[in-house]
Amino acid sequence: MSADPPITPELVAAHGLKPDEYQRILTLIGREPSFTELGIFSAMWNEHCSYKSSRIHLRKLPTKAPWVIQGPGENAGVIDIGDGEACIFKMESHNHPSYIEPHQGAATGVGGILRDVFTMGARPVASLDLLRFGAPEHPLMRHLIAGVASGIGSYGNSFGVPTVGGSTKFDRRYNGNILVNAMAVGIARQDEIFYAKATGVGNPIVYLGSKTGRDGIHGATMASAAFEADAQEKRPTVQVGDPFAEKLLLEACLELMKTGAVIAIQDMGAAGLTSSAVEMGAKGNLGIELDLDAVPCREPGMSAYEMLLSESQERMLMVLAPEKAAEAEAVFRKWGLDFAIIGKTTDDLRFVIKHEGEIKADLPIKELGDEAPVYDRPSVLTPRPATIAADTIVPPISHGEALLRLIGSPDLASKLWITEQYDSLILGNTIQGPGGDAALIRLGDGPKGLALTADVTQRYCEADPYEGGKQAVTMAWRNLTAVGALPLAVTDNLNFGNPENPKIMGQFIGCLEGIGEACRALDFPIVSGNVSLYNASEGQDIPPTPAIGGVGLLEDASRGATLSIKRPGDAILLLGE
Amino acid sequence: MKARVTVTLRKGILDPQGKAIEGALKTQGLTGIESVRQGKVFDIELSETLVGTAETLLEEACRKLLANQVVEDFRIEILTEY
Amino acid sequence: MKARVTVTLRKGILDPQGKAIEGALKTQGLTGIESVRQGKVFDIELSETLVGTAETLLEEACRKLLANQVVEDFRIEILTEY
Amino acid sequence: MNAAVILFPGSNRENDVCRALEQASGKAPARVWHAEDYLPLGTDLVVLPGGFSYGDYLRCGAIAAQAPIMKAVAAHAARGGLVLGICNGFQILVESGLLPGILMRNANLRFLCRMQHLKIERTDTAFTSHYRPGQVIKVAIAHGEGNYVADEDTLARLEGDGRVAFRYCDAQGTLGGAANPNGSLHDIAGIYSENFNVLGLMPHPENLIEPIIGGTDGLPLFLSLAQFKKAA
Ligand SMILES: Nc1ncnc2c1ncn2[C@@H]1O[C@H](COP(=O)(O)OP(=O)(O)O)[C@@H](O)[C@H]1O
Repeated sequence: MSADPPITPELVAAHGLKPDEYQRILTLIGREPSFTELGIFSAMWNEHCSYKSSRIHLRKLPTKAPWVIQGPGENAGVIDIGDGEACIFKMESHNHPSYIEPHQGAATGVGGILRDVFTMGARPVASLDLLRFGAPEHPLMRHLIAGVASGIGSYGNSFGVPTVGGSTKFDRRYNGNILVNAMAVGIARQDEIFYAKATGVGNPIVYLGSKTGRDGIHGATMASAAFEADAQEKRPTVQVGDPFAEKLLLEACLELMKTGAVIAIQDMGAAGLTSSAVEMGAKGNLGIELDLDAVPCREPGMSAYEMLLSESQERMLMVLAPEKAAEAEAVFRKWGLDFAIIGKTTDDLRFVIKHEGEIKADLPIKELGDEAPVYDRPSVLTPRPATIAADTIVPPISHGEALLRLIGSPDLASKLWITEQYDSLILGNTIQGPGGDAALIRLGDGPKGLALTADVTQRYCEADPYEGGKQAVTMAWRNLTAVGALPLAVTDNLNFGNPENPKIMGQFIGCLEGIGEACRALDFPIVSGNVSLYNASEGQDIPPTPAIGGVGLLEDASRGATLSIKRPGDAILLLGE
Repeated sequence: MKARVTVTLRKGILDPQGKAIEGALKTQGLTGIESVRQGKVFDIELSETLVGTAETLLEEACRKLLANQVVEDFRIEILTEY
Repeated sequence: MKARVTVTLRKGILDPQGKAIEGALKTQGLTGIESVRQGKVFDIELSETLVGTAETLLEEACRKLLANQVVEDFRIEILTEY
Repeated sequence: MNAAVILFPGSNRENDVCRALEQASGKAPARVWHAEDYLPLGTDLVVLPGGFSYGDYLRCGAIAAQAPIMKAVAAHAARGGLVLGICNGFQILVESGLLPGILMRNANLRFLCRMQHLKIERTDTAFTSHYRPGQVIKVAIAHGEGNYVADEDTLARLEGDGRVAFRYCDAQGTLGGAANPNGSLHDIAGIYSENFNVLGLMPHPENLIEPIIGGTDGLPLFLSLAQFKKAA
């Protein structure tokens, strides 16, 4: 085993930590961090985990309503849908991985969001996806579109959840940075919801699922690997999805949850073992001690650093009731999944990592999350565009030509080529799949149903972030009401460019204000979501794209309205202005 | 001319297929099998008669279509018997 | 010991995957490619050290699982470097 | 009718087919784990449900075909017991040799989920007695590897014995062309065993059993099965 590299300013920079952020680490722990600790900080304090650029703005969103059981902050949001049942849902992005390897990137995006939902005890009943591609004629685009569609399809189809809706649009400003946002929706009994908060000192921490490999260890390893002889071998690798393992994980988790063995559970998503363990401990006001020698590994010779930062898929972390550990293990063996006790909860509020007889990290667990930097980044609000009086515009082309162009535009073209690759019918509850205003599914044997939608019009958000944000929410609301549902709550995925650019920050703030305003006016709270910043390539930022996922309830799904005209002679009414 | 292109997963990349097959072989009682990784072969007939040109052509085919170089490696063999 | 098992479609059996790849290569302008047939390789690590025993084991693996002999043939190679 | 639905790791349409069986027969089927050696006593019908057993890695259905329970299923079929394999279940049946041929990747290499018309080839079997002769039905398909391939002799035998159960067609019943979604030879969507007690098909009749979900053209298959045993 090679020794850990020394901590240099270059190494710190390669971990995405700014000099003042590193200073903050020094002050916090009163010494130089070890290499492993540096990796932990970089994972916990990057934009993805810490929300450092967006946190102060997100606080302004409305997240409460009498029917909200759990708002943002857990794996997914939870709402009351009556009869003791809860709907659990969330949306998440996998933009960058999908550009590097579209099939696996999109597939693992779907896998990740499904895990978020079933981690909380829900059985997934539907998924949706929002896609933004570049210009169809861009040389890479065919490959990206085909790969993303097959990736989403293959994961959801094999896992066994119907993909019932979404949205696909094209704009050349996504040429270098496509968007792949996936939304998952599940159902659980309200008294059988599981959370990430650990309780009890000395309880076993259990690792479940697939083995850990060197998957998706972030770019920092590349730099650090230069210190090792076999750098080439250890270059960060793409995460590969295994929907089969995920399906087994789902069934095993739901079976285990019924036994009462699970105290806390968290899926290993971004920043894998590190963020899941820290989160469980910090939420429960407990320390966590892990012994990495017990972690099931796919490859020999993995370092503590690699195990802590690996983003291998289809893995979970649980705190178990000690007396039920054997029963839990039996369930996991039945499903052919790895199961290992890799640590315990402690009362000292430290995050301690042991590996090969050494202490590789010893950090204050709460501060890892709470003391992450928070930025109020400079912003320049997008100026309100002047109102244009319609009668002052000379039509540039004839109506006929305009109609032809509209029909021929990729945005309006049929998306069947994509959606036919998704199993939208499995579970036998899909009343309206892809192709309607909102998807419509029946819950169990009925009569209740859910309406689901995911969309945004980035063109509006770019022209006027505030109005565009409002429009995105009201569109979701209208889509849900159009199928006959009562809109209940929202999940969002805020895709923006580089937040260090004040104009982009202005777009972000503008959109959020619009979204918040519309949600408040409509009593349509935001219960979960995700922020994806730095969507830019070669200096080109994407248009502001705050995806809105909406969920609505129908007391009687058979009363739902679908898009198709039912018979000749029916009257057509136009409502509204 | 005949050629065979073999495409295999890069080292370290998860191979769910290989893993499932490995598990199945083990439960079938085939002890002695430690690990399995799955790849693809393409048996290709070419109208080309120059080995050098054929190799260039196949390399292009691999880069464009047959292999996904983010996760896969490829190897080209010209099978002389033609 | 390391071994490679190659499974290919029998002659005369339709290969939609090969056909589609062949078509795609042709539309990519890779002239000179006449036909493509796709097969699978399995790279297998064995704890066995006797070549003969390993071959018997692998043959059983092929018959039981790796190849569907209705439509596929298989070939076993022991890669000596172990 | 006593039905047993086999669960393999990766099965995912077992609830769909259980619902259809229960709706048709009034009786919930038994669920049998693949690692079992025996079927429940008195089983009339074995169902291999849709899904991605073992991820459909290697060849679809190949690993599941080796499961312990499959010996019992083969014995049940040999005794004349009814076996229904839907989608992945069909793939498992051909991989285990209970039906001839093989299911290969769809001709366009893509997974395809859509509504599909089928022509019912005969109505004198345990599976189709509730359909009208020559009836064209609309059911769902959802598969990536449903391209039925067999050698000439096998195809000739299947045709000669009248063992093709369903063929892909358009709404008017015209076979082939664009109506064939996956390139299957002879537009085959499902076939019977020699004694007509084993049926494998790619489409999902279990997803078309209620008007609210898009139609009821799948229901007669389950009604046929339910009443076949009641009559016997
Ligand atoms: N990626 C996708 N996944 C699932 N459904 C999709 C996807 N893209 C589009 N759809 C479905 O196809 C229909 C048309 O979508 P789209 O072309 O994006 O237009 P719009 O958002 O204006 O309805 C919608 O009903 C949507 O649910």
